[in-house]
Amino acid sequence: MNNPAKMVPVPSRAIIPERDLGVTPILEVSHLGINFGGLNAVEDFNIIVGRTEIAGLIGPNGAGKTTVFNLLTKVYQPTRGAILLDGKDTAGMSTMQINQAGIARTFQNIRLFQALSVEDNVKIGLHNQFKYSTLSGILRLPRYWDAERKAREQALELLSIFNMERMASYKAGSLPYGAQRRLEIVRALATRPSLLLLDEPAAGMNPSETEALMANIIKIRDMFQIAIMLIEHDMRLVMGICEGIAVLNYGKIIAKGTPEEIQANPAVIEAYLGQKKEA
Amino acid sequence: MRTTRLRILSLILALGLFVLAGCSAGPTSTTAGTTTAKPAAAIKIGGIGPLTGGAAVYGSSVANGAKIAIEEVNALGGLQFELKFEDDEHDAEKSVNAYNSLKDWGMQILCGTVTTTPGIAVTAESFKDRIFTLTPSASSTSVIEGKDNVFQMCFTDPNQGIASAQYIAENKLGSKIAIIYNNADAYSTGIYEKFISEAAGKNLDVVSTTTFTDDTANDFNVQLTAAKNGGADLIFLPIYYQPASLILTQADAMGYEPKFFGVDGMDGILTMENFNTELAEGVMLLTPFAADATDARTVAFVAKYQAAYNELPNQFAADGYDCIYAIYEACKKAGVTSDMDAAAICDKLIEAFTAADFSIDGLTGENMTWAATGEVAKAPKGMVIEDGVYVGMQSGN
Amino acid sequence: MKMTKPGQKRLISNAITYAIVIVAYVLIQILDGSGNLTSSLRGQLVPICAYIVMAVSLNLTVGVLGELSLGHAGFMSLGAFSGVIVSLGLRDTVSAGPLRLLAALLVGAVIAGLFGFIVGVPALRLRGDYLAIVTLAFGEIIKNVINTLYVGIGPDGLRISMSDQASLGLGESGTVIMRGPMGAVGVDKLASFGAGVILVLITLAIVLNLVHSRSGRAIMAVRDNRIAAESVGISITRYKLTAFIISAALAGAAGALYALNYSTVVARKFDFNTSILVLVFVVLGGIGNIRGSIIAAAVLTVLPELLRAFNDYRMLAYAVILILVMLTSNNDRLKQLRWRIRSYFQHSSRRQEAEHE
Amino acid sequence: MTFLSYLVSGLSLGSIYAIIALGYTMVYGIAKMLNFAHGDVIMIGGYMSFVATAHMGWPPLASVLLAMLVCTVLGVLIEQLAYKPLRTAPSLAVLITAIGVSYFLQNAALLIWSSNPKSFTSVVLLPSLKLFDGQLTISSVALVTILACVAIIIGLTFIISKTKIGKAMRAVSEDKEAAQLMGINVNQTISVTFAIGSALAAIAGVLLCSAYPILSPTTGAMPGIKAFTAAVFGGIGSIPGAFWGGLLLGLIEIFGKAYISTQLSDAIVFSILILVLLVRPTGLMGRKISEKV
Repeated sequence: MNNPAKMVPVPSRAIIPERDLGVTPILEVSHLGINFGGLNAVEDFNIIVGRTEIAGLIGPNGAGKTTVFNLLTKVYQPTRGAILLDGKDTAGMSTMQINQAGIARTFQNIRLFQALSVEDNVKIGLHNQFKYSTLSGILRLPRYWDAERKAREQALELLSIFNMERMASYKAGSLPYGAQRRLEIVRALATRPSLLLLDEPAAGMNPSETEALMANIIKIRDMFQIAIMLIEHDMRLVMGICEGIAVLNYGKIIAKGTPEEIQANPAVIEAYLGQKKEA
Repeated sequence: MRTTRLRILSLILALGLFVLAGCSAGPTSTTAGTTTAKPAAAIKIGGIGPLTGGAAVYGSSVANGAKIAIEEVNALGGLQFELKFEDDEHDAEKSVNAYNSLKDWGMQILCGTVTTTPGIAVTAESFKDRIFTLTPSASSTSVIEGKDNVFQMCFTDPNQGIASAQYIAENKLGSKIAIIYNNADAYSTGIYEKFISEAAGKNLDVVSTTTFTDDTANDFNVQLTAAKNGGADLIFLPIYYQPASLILTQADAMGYEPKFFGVDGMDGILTMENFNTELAEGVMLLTPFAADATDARTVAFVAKYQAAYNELPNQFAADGYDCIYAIYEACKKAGVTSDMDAAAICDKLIEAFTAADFSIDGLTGENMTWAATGEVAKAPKGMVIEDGVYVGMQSGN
Repeated sequence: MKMTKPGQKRLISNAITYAIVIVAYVLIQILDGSGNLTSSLRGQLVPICAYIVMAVSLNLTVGVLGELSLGHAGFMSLGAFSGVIVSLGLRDTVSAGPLRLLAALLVGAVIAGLFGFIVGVPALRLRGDYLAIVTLAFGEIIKNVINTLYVGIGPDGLRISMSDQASLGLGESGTVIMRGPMGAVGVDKLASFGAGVILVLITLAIVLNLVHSRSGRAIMAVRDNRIAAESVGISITRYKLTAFIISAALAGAAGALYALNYSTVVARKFDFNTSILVLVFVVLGGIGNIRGSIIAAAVLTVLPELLRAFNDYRMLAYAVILILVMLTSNNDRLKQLRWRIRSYFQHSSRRQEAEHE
Repeated sequence: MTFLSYLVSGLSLGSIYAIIALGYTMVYGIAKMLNFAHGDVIMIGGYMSFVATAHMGWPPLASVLLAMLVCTVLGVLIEQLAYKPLRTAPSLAVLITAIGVSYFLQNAALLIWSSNPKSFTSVVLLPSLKLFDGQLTISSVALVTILACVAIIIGLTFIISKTKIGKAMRAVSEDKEAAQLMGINVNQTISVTFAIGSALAAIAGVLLCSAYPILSPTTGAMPGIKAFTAAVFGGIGSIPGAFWGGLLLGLIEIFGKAYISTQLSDAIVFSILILVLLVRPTGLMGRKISEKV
């Protein structure tokens, strides 16, 4: 937000930050669509996200934003279209394989492992980072001790991004709402994604918490050099940190551009105002 | 929440132990119903059988029959007996538990178990502990096999199978035979196996063999239709009387009227409360006991049993009754006294039971004698149901 | 104020669990040695161990994986009968009892584990009560099939028939091991309390180590939130199967231990009621609470024996106790009261902690 | 001809399963609990009818009414004493309590009526129906059972879809809290459901004992498990599901015995059940559970 990135146009009428030029974009989505029993929930969705871009996906309620995330992570299998992750086609992959391929996400309705501790939640995120077999775990072979020690160190380090290492032993379900959202981000980060999808990360946070979150999202991008795509209703956050923004309404993209462009776009204003009228 | 639950559990355990301690601390554990206590110097007889669960009827009958015998014996004023009858739910584990708890009580002679599978498990223990065991109704040979101190009051299953086949063949009761047996029941399967091999030797034509289990003992249409389509004129039912009563009812509803031939498990069908005895008209069975027999011993027993329990006794009750008398006679003969330990009593009773001149006249047979294997020798009575009562069948030999 | 690390807390908690088992073992040995152990209790020691293993292993499915199983006794049955076959099959070649017991336990575990895999496959597609009914069905199928099985050992190895004993064609030299509904007869009593305690400790080690390892966390992740687990790259298939197989294998070992404690074992023993009995242990001990399973299994196995004093009212009393325990431990008002008392005592320490934050 | 006779047997057995399964499924739909004591309520129903006809000399129909009355009261009583306090408890806790109630009823019956089995006099006194020159005999009990089952399913469907209490039941089954906010008395609705379910259990008990006239304290156990299976088979919570599940289970059981093996009849029934569930993971009529992400 301090020095906005220079956005440059790329094929398919998309833009990415100039610094990400020259390398394969992390995400290239073309003609993505799904219908639920005849209803086109998402239609002809196209987007390109640069390797270190912070992208925003906005739109009124029910526009299909979360459905896009579910399609990207294969919670739903798309009816049409292609998703290229780091230039590779993801057709036929499962949610689990998508994560291993590099996409991690948080959920609009928080999905933590409520009964487990904060530390264990992060360690579960580290599942594919520090591997050892079930047998080594049961027999407590040296591999177990080694991996567990590393996992713990890594977990605490990740938690420290949000200053949460002190809460490591708390039960995830007992955390306040904001902390639960932050923990979900840490858990997603633990899977070492190259693309992080955040579904309404600021929901339920107060202005000062949101402020801190914005700083942290940028910090995460800089630290891990990853792309972040977020769904958010808080326009201050979206306009403050997103470099490219796509606006979705009725399952279709109605506008794409930099924050400035989006703010000036009449179609966007109408979509939001129209929605306000309905409400 | 969890911890509270555990605390409650521990509390129950503590309470239970307290109750237990309280009971065993008493001079004689005269705890209600199942213990028939007598003043000191009584020989302690333990009984084991199912008093709860699906097989409860057999255990309760044995316990009731045995109690009547104990009262009679004690009233004679000679040897005194004390009976404690424990529940085993027709389960080997619970049966061994019951056996051990009887051992703690000071059991000197075991009258049990009522059913076969628990019997095999318990006799393995009583053989090791040298406690004399007379089982009223655990009829498998495995119960007595290789155990010199275990004796049976009932026929063994193989014997019943062989005797049934012989009886049917010799009396030419049927030319085409169908069999319906319980393939989840050791007793039923045991009889069936011997019957079928004996039947082959006797040139009996078995036209259909169908089974059921305790879980499917409701609809017998399929089994009966198979028998009917095979042209069977006699159906052999080596099963207990409860499913047999269903088979008779359903055959009647089908309008199918073959002869039915049962084994001792069939006994009880006439005395089942509310049973329409017309359905059992003409049913034949080999049984050692009939509740409406007219001999003085049976009449007296039935009267006492009815007075005490408001039910007619079945074969199991008679077995329980006879067991106590057999033990009584053997104790008298061998000079067993209540101050002997179980092992000493065991040796004496084995000797008495296998002695050439030892024989018992009981409800379930005259002149019953025992082989060293533990098997009883008595003549099965062929009975046929006529006008709702057993009538002795004319034997061909 | 120094916070206890979660690892430390866990270590202490696990140590207490092991200690309970070991102390109980030592205590009983002392009682036995001094002649104060009743025959009744002595006779129940091995089944108690078997039921503890059953309860702990079922807790892995119900508590850790979060799937209801109504057919756990089916695995016990498989372990029991394969264990018996192995122990009798080795009678002539291996003379050492403990060795045969070990072989029986291992084979019982492997066979049951194999079937755990088979049952686990439908479990991947089904959830909740639908999975529960599949496990129930599995238990009933096992019972039904074993009731029709005749197995014998002849000079040329194992023979199996589904019609009758005669069709095994064993002749004089062979021994019949399983006789349909009569089950296995003439089983050698190889099981002992010591062996049982060792099996309990091994089971505890397996389950506790599993729970606190990468795979265990993955299993719990699947339980708590299937979609989130997938989203962090966890294979639902793999970890559901892992839990099912380990749970089944332990139940198989418990079955072998149980069977080798009696001279006979029948398929009917391992029916729906036994599955339910073990489930009662798990629920009463606390779902997911391993130590609770141990205590509940022990107490509830001994309880019906203690209730023998009630004679005819024994099982009625058992039922009433069961209902009352469930009602009191889940009573909202009691829970609130407890919570208030606890929070009253913890109030001061909480405040201190808060000040440090 | 034999096929037809098996068909009738299967339908009759299936109808009994269906009536019991309806009780399971209704209670499950509303209270989200598996009432494992349901099978034992059936047994109590059987005993009540038996006591009324054999001991008190009542006419069969009056005995059925008595059985229904007693079972209804019993069902509501069980619900109030044992299940209601656990409304907020985990579902497994309620399951175990239900099992406790089941043990209790069985053992109470054992103490009251002894373990000696009773022979039940069928409440249907009509003669068997003979068709095709006596080649096919259909027992009147089988016919009455099938007809009763059909009548019950029609009646229940009517109650659920048309009456006020039916609407309340549907609302509670969808969302307890929302129903409460809409002014529906949830507790009362659950009680009514238990009452209806238990009355059905009484009818099932009388029909079961009429068709297979033997009565002991464990009479209800196995039909209870089978009917529970049928309810899940059809899709637990679904009323038409319980109906079809029950019928199919009865048919599979009889046809399995007739054309495959009597020895393995249970294994056959349960294997088919597993196969069907693999193809339809939520039963024949069950609603697909989809999670909102």
